[in-house]
Amino acid sequence: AEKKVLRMATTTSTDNTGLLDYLAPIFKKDTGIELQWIAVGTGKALKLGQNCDVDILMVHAPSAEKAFIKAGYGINRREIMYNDFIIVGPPDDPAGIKGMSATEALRKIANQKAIFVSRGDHSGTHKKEETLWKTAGIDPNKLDKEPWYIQTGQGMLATLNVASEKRGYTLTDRGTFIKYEATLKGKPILVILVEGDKIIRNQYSVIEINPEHCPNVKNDLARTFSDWITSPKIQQAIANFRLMGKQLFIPNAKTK
Amino acid sequence: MGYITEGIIKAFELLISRDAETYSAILTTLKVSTYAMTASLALGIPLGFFLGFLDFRGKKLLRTIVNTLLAFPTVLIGLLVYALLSQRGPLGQYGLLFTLPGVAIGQTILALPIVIALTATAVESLDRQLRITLLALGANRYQLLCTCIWEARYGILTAAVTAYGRVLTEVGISLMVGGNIKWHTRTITTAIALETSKGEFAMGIALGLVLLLIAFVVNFSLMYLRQRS
Amino acid sequence: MGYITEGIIKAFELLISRDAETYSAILTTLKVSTYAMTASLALGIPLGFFLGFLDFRGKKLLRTIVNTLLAFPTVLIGLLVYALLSQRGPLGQYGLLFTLPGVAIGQTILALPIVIALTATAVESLDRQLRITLLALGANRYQLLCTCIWEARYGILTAAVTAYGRVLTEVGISLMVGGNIKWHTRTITTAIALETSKGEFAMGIALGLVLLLIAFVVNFSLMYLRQRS
Amino acid sequence: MIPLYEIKNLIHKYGEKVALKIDNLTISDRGVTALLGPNGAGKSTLLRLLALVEKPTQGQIYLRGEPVGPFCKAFRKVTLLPQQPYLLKRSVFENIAYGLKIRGKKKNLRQKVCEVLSWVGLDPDQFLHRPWYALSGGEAQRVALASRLVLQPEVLLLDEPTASVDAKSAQLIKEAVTKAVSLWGTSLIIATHDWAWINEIADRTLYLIKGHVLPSEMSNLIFGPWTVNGRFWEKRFRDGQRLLLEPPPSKDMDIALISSSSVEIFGNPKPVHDQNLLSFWVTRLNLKTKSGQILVTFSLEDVSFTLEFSKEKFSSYGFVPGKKVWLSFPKKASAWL
Amino acid sequence: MIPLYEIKNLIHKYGEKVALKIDNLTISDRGVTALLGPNGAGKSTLLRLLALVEKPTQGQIYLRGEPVGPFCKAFRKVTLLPQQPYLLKRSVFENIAYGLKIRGKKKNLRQKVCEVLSWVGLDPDQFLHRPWYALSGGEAQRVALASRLVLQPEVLLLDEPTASVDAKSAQLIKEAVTKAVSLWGTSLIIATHDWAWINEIADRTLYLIKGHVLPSEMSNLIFGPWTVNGRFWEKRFRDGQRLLLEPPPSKDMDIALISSSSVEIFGNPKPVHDQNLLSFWVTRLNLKTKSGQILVTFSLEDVSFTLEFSKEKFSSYGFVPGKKVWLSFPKKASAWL
Ligand SMILES: Nc1ncnc2c1ncn2[C@@H]1O[C@H](COP(=O)(O)OP(=O)(O)OP(=O)(O)O)[C@@H](O)[C@H]1O
Ligand SMILES: Nc1ncnc2c1ncn2[C@@H]1O[C@H](COP(=O)(O)OP(=O)(O)OP(=O)(O)O)[C@@H](O)[C@H]1O
Ligand SMILES: [Mg+2]
Ligand SMILES: [Mg+2]
Repeated sequence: AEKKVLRMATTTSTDNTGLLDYLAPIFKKDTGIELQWIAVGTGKALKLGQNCDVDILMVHAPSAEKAFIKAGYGINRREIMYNDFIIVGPPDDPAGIKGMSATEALRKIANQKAIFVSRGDHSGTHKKEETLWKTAGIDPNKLDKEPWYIQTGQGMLATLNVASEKRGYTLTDRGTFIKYEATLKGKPILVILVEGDKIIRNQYSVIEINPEHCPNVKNDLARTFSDWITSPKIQQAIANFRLMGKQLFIPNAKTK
Repeated sequence: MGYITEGIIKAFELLISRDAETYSAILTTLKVSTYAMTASLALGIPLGFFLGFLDFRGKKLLRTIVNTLLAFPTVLIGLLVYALLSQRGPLGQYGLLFTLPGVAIGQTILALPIVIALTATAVESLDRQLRITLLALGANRYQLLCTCIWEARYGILTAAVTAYGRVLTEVGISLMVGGNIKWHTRTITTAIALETSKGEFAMGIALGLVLLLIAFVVNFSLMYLRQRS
Repeated sequence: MGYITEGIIKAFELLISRDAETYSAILTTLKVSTYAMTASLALGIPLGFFLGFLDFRGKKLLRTIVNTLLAFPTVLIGLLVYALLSQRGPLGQYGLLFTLPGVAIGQTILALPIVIALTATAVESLDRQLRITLLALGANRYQLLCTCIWEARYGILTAAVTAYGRVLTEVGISLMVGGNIKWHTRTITTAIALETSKGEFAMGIALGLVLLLIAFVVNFSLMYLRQRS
Repeated sequence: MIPLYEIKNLIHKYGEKVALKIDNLTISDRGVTALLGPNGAGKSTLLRLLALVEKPTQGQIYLRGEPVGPFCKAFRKVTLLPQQPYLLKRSVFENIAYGLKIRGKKKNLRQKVCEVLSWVGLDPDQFLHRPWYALSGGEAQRVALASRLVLQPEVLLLDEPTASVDAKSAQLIKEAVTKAVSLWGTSLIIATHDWAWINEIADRTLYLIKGHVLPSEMSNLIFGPWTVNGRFWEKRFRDGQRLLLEPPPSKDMDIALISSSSVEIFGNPKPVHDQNLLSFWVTRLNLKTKSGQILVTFSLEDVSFTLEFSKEKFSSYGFVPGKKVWLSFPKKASAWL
Repeated sequence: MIPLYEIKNLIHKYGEKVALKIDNLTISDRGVTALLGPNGAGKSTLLRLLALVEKPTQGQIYLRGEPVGPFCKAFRKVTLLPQQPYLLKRSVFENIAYGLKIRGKKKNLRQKVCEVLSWVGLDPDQFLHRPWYALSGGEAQRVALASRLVLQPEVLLLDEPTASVDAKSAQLIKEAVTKAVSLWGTSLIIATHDWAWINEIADRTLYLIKGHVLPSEMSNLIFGPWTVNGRFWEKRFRDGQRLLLEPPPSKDMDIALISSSSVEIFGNPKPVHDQNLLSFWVTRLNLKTKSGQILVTFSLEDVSFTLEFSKEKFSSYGFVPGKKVWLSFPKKASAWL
């Protein structure tokens, strides 16, 4: 029998944290389908979907996702889990934002012209950051040439590295930060300063590629995956996933 | 600095413990670079020969273009090949996207200008007497080609080695066209890129050293062959 | 496929509208590649000359090592240079991380093996009579070096052009050491990488074409110079 | 009989410079044709064209009646030994075997190669496996010749084959080449400056100068510089003697040709009306082995006349090197170049 | 007087092969020294060592009493024209000016270059700006010579300078070289196969063979193959004549040297006790311009003896090319190689 292969485009965070390495064997055992994933930026993941080169997407940029579905490229978006964003910075906290809400903290940083490192890559994290600036009453487009506002155009980890070298603040997802802490063997140059604010929740969803738009996609396999990952058993498995002993993702799929 | 020594140790560990992921990436790297080198040498050496050997109008411009293509960014090649091989691209039906042959196509495009430009230079630096001698000895066009290439073999070997280094180390095409799919299209360089983006610098260095080791083995064998001939 | 034509159009738009971001990236690219090429030619041509000209024990092994370094992955170079220049690295105090000179150091390491290997091959393919002739005419060691390099100029030009292509298109070092910081260390290639990861393929292609255009202008000027000499 | 080569309206240019211009020339089959002429006369150029390794800028060459050119059917019948023999970067054996290999004649390769090596006087045991660079100038030249001989060519074109070869090897080359002529009926065309050798082996001589072929009768050349003296051009010698000639038809000609048949020889100065009369020294006597004729060279500073004598006539003159004689010839050159 | 060169215990090897072995040799200052010898004798090797472009494997060379080697102080006084003249990939002007430029002598560059160009018989107007590849074989050789002459060297080493040069140009080169000797007191050492030319200009002759220097007295060589005949080695000629010699002291020697002084000449066969007696032909007569002596070459197939005669002695013999004479010489060679 022909090997059943499901191709997924996903954001780097799900890959980098090891979640997919953890889930893929279970999926194979449960359904006999092999999961192959391409870990790229959210923008590129959506583009791969639009070009019919993958069967399913797992991304975390709700507004872009909605636009994607509206354009007819995807169907059946289902939220599966979230983790949260945090604002990190140098331990001596020069701008004094520790314990503030996210928007307050950003406003303070801008006022103090303390160094803030942005991913600037239109990723889910970057889009979230832009929303936060807007909520804080600051037009993110105007920050572009501010000397204290550094755009790396790279992944989260590279951005964390820049932030630590430049002694700046940055917005990061918790998963990557746990990895970052781990690689520095517990002597992080950056520490968590803002966390737990509801506004900085990072919602992940799966979207099947629209078979009407892409006749060659394996929608049956995609649907199987989508059903599988929202099933209570797998939702529990996600909750059990640990990185460096810490839970990373909180499952929140709505059962049908 | 710590992770450099750590990386060196890890490189040995990976090789000695026959780490499955590493060996899969090594195999993938060897496969895809072999395809790409075979194709680019088969096409590039004759083309380079003609460019270096023949005199024709527009030759200088052609050389300039080939030299320009030495600066063909891998990301651009990756994008173009992706555009061709994508489901919605003209070659989409062959399903080459996210496969090794697909990557090899891109790497061939990358290596080709190097092979052509360096072969042309090697052939140009041949003695002008060679042509006369070969014709005088009765070589036909094909034999002329083969013998000139053989006489320029050291230069062409350098061309091949340079192109090989380029193919072995490129990331842009492998990522874009291959998709860096674990166990399938993950090469050593894309693995390094991944490990680095994960912050696993020691692992990145370890894999980098493995890649250099492969290059050394290949070059050492070539040197040995060259010495024997 | 659509975004290829879109990319071509966009490339013109960027250039004609004098798009500030693009022009900043072009300038950065030119600056950093100029530093890197100057350094690697200044070091690499004499070293390549010695490798190709002199006979000494271990020469073959040394050449093999240089050839191996042609396959030095940019990500690895990036990591090593990062480790050196990082705040916690041995050269941290000079603050070269995320600066253009820092990137140029990495690119010099990348270009050096290419310049050395290709210069050595060019010098090796010089006539054995040349040495005798120059000594007979009374050249001292330094004049011997200069004249041999001049006689091998076409080969060395190819070396430079190949190295330039490599430096111009590399991403790994610029990302890792330069940090791809907008308005500061963002080069065209890192910009392409960014645009691609954003899914802005047309923009990636446009920038790639801009890079090729730069390479073409540089190569065309070189061809013109070569023709005049 | 069909001539070996026929050349019609041939012009060969390097860039704008005309290196060769031959309106009509036939070279007959069999035997040895010698090609003489000063540096830059176009000898090598002509040989390259005859060897079909280059295409003339204009005009056509016929080989045994067939129009020919590079890569044509007849192309492998002809082989050339260029002036600077170039060896392939291989061993001596591979160099000599190359021509046979590309013809697919791989039988008895080793034996054939050894045979021609010994023809040119190189010991196969010592030389067979030498790399190309481990040869002296003359050895390299002989290896290059061997790699031509092994092909048993119908036409063998040699460009200065004895230039850097010692007397002993020149002798061997001569023998090898003579063997080729007699064994395989090879036709030979040789460009050389080695008069003595030419005299021994050539059946006919072509004289090239400034890209033109001279009439085949033996001619003597007088080079400038010239000064104008009334209606004559004058060449003055250091010993005070003067030579007068009517000026050439065109300004850019400056080499006078004096045909041998117009030269008369006297033991004593005997004024001849309207002729040049100059004292020369006998400097060289050469035996033409093929015909038994004797060539005598008379020199006056940079002017040399070479005349041919039968044995009888020669003894009647009693020429001895160092003897002073008087030569007379007309004040009108037989031609100018 | 201090000799120009002194060579002590010199050995030069290529790999394992000894190409040159000279225990002791002095070359005196001023004038022209000729270097003769068959192909592969080591002439070019010796010239390269004397030119200080290579270091001998062993031993020491002294130039005017000073030990010398590559890049030593005296190194620019000496210049060599190699056997295959190599031109830099530049114009003719740049080629000739190169040596002056690297010496920092940039005054009157153009004038100096034009002067030596005309010395070697090349018209500056035509040749000054030619690129290196647009030259015929002989023209390239003459440009290479000019680039040596322009340096006004103290010692000029020439390796086959007239090999591919026509008679007229050989004459010019001879004149140029003579000019150098007389104008600047340049010492000349020339390797060549051109006997006639050597006879005209050489003050002394060194004969090299198989890497050894022969005693300076003129010697004649007899090459093998030899067959054994009783206690003698025999060389048999096609006309039935036989030459017998006592075998050499060592097996690997196969070239016999017969010193000229041991040869006697007879008009008729006159049996001489315990000597070889063979009939030869007179094949060549040459005037030695410097001394007025006459060189006569006697040949029997591949054996040639060259003997020197004064004018008087010569006329008493009445040698004519083609004349048959009988030569006798001992059955013991003066040396073997
Ligand atoms: N590639 C070239 N470009 C321009 N001119 C050339 C080229 N090759 C030869 N010539 C010129 O053409 C003429 C004929 O050259 P050719 O080599 O045929 O002379 P040659 O008779 O063989 O002389 P030599 O006895 O010196 O070898 C010469 O004046 C030479 O300068
Ligand atoms: N690079 C080399 N490697 C090995 N052997 C060499 C090398 N160069 C020359 N030889 C050998 O050394 C010997 C002397 O060579 P050399 O060139 O000095 O001879 P030569 O007297 O100049 O001869 P010719 O008249 O042919 O030029 C020859 O037997 C030659 O084969
Ligand atoms: Mg010639
Ligand atoms: Mg020699």
